[in-house]
Amino acid sequence: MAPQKKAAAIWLLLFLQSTATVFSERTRDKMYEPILGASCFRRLNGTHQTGCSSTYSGSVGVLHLVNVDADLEFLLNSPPSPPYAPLIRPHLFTRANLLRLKEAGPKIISVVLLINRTDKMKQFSHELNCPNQYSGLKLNRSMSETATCDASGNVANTWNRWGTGLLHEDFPFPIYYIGEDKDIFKLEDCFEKFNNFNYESHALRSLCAVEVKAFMSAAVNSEVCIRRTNFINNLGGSRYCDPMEGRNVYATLYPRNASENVEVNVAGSEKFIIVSCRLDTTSMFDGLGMGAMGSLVGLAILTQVAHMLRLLLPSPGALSDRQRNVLFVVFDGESYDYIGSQRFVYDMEHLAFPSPSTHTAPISLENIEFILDIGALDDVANIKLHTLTSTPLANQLLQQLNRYAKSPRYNFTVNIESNVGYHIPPTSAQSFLRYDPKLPVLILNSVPSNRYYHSIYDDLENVEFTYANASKDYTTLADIGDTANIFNSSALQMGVRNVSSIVAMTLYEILSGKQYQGSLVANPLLADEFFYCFLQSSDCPLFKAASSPNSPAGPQQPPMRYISVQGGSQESSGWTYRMLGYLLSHPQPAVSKENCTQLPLFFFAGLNGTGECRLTTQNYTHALSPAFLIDNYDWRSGDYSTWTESTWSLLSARIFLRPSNVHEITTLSIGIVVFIISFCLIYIISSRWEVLFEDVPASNAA
Amino acid sequence: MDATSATPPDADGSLSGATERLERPPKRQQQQQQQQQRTNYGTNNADATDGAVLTVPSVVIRESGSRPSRLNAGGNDGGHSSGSGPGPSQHDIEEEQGLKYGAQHVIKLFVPVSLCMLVVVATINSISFYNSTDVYLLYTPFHEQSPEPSVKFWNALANSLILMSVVVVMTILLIVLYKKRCYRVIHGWLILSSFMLLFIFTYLYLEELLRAYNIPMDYPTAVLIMWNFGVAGMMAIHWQGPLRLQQGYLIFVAALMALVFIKYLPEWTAWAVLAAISIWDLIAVLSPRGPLRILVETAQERNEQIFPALIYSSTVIYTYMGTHYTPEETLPTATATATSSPSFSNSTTTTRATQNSLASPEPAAGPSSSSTRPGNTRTNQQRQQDNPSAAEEEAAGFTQEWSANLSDRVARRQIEVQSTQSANGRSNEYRTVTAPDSTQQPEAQEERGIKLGLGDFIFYSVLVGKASSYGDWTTTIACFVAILIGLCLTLLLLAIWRKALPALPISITFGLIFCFATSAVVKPFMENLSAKQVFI
Amino acid sequence: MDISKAPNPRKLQLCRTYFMTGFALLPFVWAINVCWFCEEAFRKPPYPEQAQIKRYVIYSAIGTLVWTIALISWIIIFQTNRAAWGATADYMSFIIPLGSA
Amino acid sequence: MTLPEFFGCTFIAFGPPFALFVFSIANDPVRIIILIAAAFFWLLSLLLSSLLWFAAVPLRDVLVFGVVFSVLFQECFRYIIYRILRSTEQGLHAVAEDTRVTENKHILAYVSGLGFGIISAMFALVNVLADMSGPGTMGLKGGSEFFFITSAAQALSIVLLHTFWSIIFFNAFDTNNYVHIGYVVGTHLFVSLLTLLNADGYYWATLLPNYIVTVLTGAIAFKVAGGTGRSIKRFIMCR
Repeated sequence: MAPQKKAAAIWLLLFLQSTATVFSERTRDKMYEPILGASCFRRLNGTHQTGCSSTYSGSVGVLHLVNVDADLEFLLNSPPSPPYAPLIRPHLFTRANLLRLKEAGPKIISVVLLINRTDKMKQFSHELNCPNQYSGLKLNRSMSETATCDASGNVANTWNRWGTGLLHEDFPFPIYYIGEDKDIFKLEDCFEKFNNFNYESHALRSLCAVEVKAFMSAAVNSEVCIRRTNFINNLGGSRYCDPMEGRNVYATLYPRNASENVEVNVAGSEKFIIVSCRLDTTSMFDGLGMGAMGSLVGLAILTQVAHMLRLLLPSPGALSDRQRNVLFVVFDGESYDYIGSQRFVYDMEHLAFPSPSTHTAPISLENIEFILDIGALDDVANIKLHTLTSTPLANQLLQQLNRYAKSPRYNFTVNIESNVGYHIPPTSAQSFLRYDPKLPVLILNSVPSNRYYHSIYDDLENVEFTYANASKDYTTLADIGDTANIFNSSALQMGVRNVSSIVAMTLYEILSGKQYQGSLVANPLLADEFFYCFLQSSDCPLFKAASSPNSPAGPQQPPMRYISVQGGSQESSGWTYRMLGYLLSHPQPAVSKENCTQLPLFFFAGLNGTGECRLTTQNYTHALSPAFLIDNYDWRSGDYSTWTESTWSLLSARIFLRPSNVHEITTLSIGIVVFIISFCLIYIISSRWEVLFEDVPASNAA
Repeated sequence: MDATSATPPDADGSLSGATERLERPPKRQQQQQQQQQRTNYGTNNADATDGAVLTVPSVVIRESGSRPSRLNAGGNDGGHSSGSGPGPSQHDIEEEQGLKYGAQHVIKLFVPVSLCMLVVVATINSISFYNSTDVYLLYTPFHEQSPEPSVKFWNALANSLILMSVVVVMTILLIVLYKKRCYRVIHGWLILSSFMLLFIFTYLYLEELLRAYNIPMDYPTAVLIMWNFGVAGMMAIHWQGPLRLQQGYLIFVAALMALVFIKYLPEWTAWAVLAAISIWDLIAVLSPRGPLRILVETAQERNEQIFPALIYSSTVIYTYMGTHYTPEETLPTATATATSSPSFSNSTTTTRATQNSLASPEPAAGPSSSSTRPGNTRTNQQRQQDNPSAAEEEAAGFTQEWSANLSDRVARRQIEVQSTQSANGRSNEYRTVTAPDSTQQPEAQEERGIKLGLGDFIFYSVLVGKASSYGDWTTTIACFVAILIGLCLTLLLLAIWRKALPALPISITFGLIFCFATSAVVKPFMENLSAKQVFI
Repeated sequence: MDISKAPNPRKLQLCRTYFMTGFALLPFVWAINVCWFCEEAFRKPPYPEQAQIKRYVIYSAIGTLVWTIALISWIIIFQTNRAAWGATADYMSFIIPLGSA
Repeated sequence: MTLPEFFGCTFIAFGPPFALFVFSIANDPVRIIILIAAAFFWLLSLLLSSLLWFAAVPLRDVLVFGVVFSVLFQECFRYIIYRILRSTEQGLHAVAEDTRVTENKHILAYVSGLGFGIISAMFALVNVLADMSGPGTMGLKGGSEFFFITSAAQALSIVLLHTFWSIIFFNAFDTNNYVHIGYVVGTHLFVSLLTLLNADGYYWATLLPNYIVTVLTGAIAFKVAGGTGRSIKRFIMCR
């Protein structure tokens, strides 16, 4: 027994160690080379499908590097062996070119590859000239487009003058973005080696081709795909598309007192100042796009305002009116027809905000004192205060803002002007105004100067952010001069500091009824940490401090800020939730860690990682468009956002040599010929084999 | 011809001449034609005669060789068929005959087995649905989620133990029912199980097939197809239909079952179950107190003809004979034998009828009265030979759901061949039957059909399918060859021992060995070679 | 079973049963009937039941043909108009294709 | 999808063997069984050789080692088959449908050889074929686009060679003709080692000699099996 066992054990060991070492290469590994990148995918709204999809089995095209427009002409006019897959640089990725490729059709152009060669790139935005063109404020119900932006008129007056609107086009071919240099080299090298010579003989050669698999399940529009998804027509039902949904994050400056019978009484006398901004961004390609300038600056400012107010007004006691409170709301899915804010307004309208589970009285629109919406602050030095009509409130606010902005004491070099009228920016406020144009809504927005709005290039270069990594306490307010040595005055952090200080001071004045005299301003270090977390790595001090101790560190990538769908990564809303919670919460030294388990009490890691229990006020609301709640909603009405995202099985790309037809045909014909000949020959032989092997007995005489 | 093997054929040759003159000539010509169609080297005369002479004696060898032995056998041990030796010489001859039937029937089984495996492998490689286990059976509570191989191992072991215990329980239940003669229940379950396979699993299969190729289809069409397919299948399997159709349906059903196993059994559990099943098969069939053995013996005591439901057999002879002699009586017989029929519920009587129908021809048929008595014993023996399969069929009765299906597959897994005696019995009657015999010679071979339980089909296919699900074709081919060889050996043993044998152990053992060896050792070697285009 | 061995009345009975069964929306059974009894009906030397068998076989053949034509035309109609019919087509569908209208 | 390539290569490699199978094997059960048995024995030999290759970890990348030993193993198993078949000849004689199987011993040799050839060609080619059915062809990272067709041609030559070898081999042992035995083993080694050049893309340097060897071996096998120039003449004259 024993020796046998031993032998068996030895064999087993040998197998294990050697199977580990054995490297066996299938032929296909020599044929194919995977290419990493991000794919464009399909989104649908109530009437259209946008984005792109490959064919069911994957689209194959011959690589062709497009350096100048002439190359494109060549592909479109005289393709030697279509279909082709043009490698396009960003500066050629224009609406005109793409539409021409689209017209050429999948027979000529089967794949489009966008390579990350940003030299010569001046602007790159695929959003419409008028973002959320069909869901904004409308003068009267009849017109379908928003009154706040004129897409047909002068592009210079639109909110995204560089936008190509490609994000809202439907392409018959997949578009694949290759960011990594080594992958781009692979492609270019393959192109040079196999394709880029003797174009006449393309049809006769094996050419370097790319196969992109990005097949999208959904089609036509949200109505159809939602219907098909909900209709169980066989055993294994299949999902075609999912509605875009995320989570709005809100937090109050002061904890609201819990009231039991929430369903009956509206929060009668409570008055809320809503400070809002948007959480999400979007881009054409899956998992890319940070929306640094487009939406992150606003979020940074809101965060700092909240934090500063929390420090300046620690308790309601300091207020002129104790019933007042500030509600900070961060809306998700605003890039897609204001999903978050539409739902927020819808909930308020139906007294469903906050959700009964919070045991706090519902807030109706009557409780709102005014709404200060922080839009896209592309230029943090020149800000406009937008209002529909000039109201005393607006004037007063403007004057207060300007007082602090202009005050030599702080020398914030910020210029705030009023802008009254229908030309208001595409921000969350439009949802409120759309519900009731008379709502007291003020929008802080700057003249649009973002050339990369809603694109993969709206990143930290776009906002010229460099992480100072001062590793000092960022949770306190800073004195005016404090951080001058760390940041130069033009740095993003300083700009954010200025604006948020101004807003915070103004709100302080409004809330407390007395001017702000202190020398403390918002802390640019907080902005520094904030941007580092949201633009470079989730594994950052601020997020660490805002999460519970010894919770796993975030990934090295920045959080994805595309709204995505249910079950998608909602990390941005999650981080925002914790961060707001941390920055707005009140420490509870009395409470021990054990009792500090369920909300509103939360045990944060805190600045130095040694946990502390804090009383938090933040919460989520569901950011799912009401269109998906209302039964038999008219998808074409355009009342609410109807955006859905198609499902897909995999997104992948690989390059290989595509054999020429000639090669294939010759191989096949040779095979067939061999087959037939052998058949005939062997038939003849086997039918008359006795003749052939006549003297059989002789041979096996032995 | 060399001297050693010369003598017996000569002796037969003379005999054969006689018999030939009696009624062979038409058949012989027809035999020639067949040879011309089949083999292309039958043209010139020498060969033709050769072939014909060779075929006819091959009938007659049995006559001369085994009739006395049969008599003895009939006398000595009331037909306990286990080759109880008359003279050694005769024994040898019998063995040769056994081998001879083997040689033909091995192929008769290779084709369907290969077809079944082909269906499964093709499905596995084209429809990813059957490739991924996400839903689990009730009987495999451990899902092998943990990465730890040791944990997986224990999970697999536990799962397979549970499954096996279910199987055992069902089989014992089956014995009880069978002893209690609850044929109605048994048959009800039998119909139900095949109904499930033919409708529900086929529905699933169709759905996944269409989905895999993204082909739209409307419900009217789908329902019509399902309805037609299912009903035709029920008719062919449980009632009467063309033999080919029935066989095709049986193969398809087996393939479906195998696919279901592959789909719903966790990775390691599948392998464990394969091993366990083959061991269980060994025990159940061979051990003296093994349940299947008990079934067989009860069946023999009752002397019953039992229907081969859902068993793959190439034989239609009972039907033929029954119908030929006593049509009205043998309607049940026919159904009861060639295909399992509802009318089996009144089993005993019908089987009696069968007996009459089988025995009655003898006096009329036999060239000599001496052949009649043997004839009777023969038929009995033959019936006893059939019983194993019969018993297994009863097992089929139990299938309602998963376990049931499993159990009956397991219970039905057994090979069974008519002994030479019964074969001769038939060949004897043959002589008297002047049936329009365009297909008689093949028939003559088909009748002493080897029966292979669908369970064998299923588990062979599970093995090959599992192997192919790793995307390496060499492994698949290795498993395929190994299983076929195992089947060959089993049939060889069958021909030698003349007793019901379990078909799984050898094949599955070979299959498992080759599967793992190939995927672990041979695959890297071959891939290194074929990557460098080195041929060995 | 092997039909060529069955006695003639039995053949006739089988053939009739198959033919009758075919009326339960079972063209496939008719097709089987045709293939199965074709030989009996046309190639065999005549016997009394053959006439009827022949009739049944022919009728079954016609039935199969009609069914085939009907089914094919319906499939063509459905596939071509599926997109146009919208919701109705979806509710009629056993498999709705991915990624297309 | 280069299905054309796939089918082309499949036809090239497995067309002739398939024809052989259809016309000379398929209608005799005994031959089919022998064929599969031979395939099984080839598998055993492969298993042994790969075990050796596997166990000799340092020599893994030295393919020559593996090749040589696998060739030797194959020949050993060829011999084992020979012994088995010869010893079971009586049984076979009784079993056989038409006694030609046993009358003409070359049929046994031929069948088992074909079994060897088919299985080895399958093992060499089947995964390549499977990979071939994708959209691409060889040549992205080295390797010419003739990879597949040459592989198929090689496989075909291997099938034929194995068949011929077996005929020669069996007869050589019947007649104690050691030259022939040596020839078989030698050519087998030669061919297998020659294919090592394929890795560097010397396709013609390997294919041409291989086919020359194939034809040569075929001629020898033909002679051994009792064919003569006269018989060929008569064959062609169709008399």
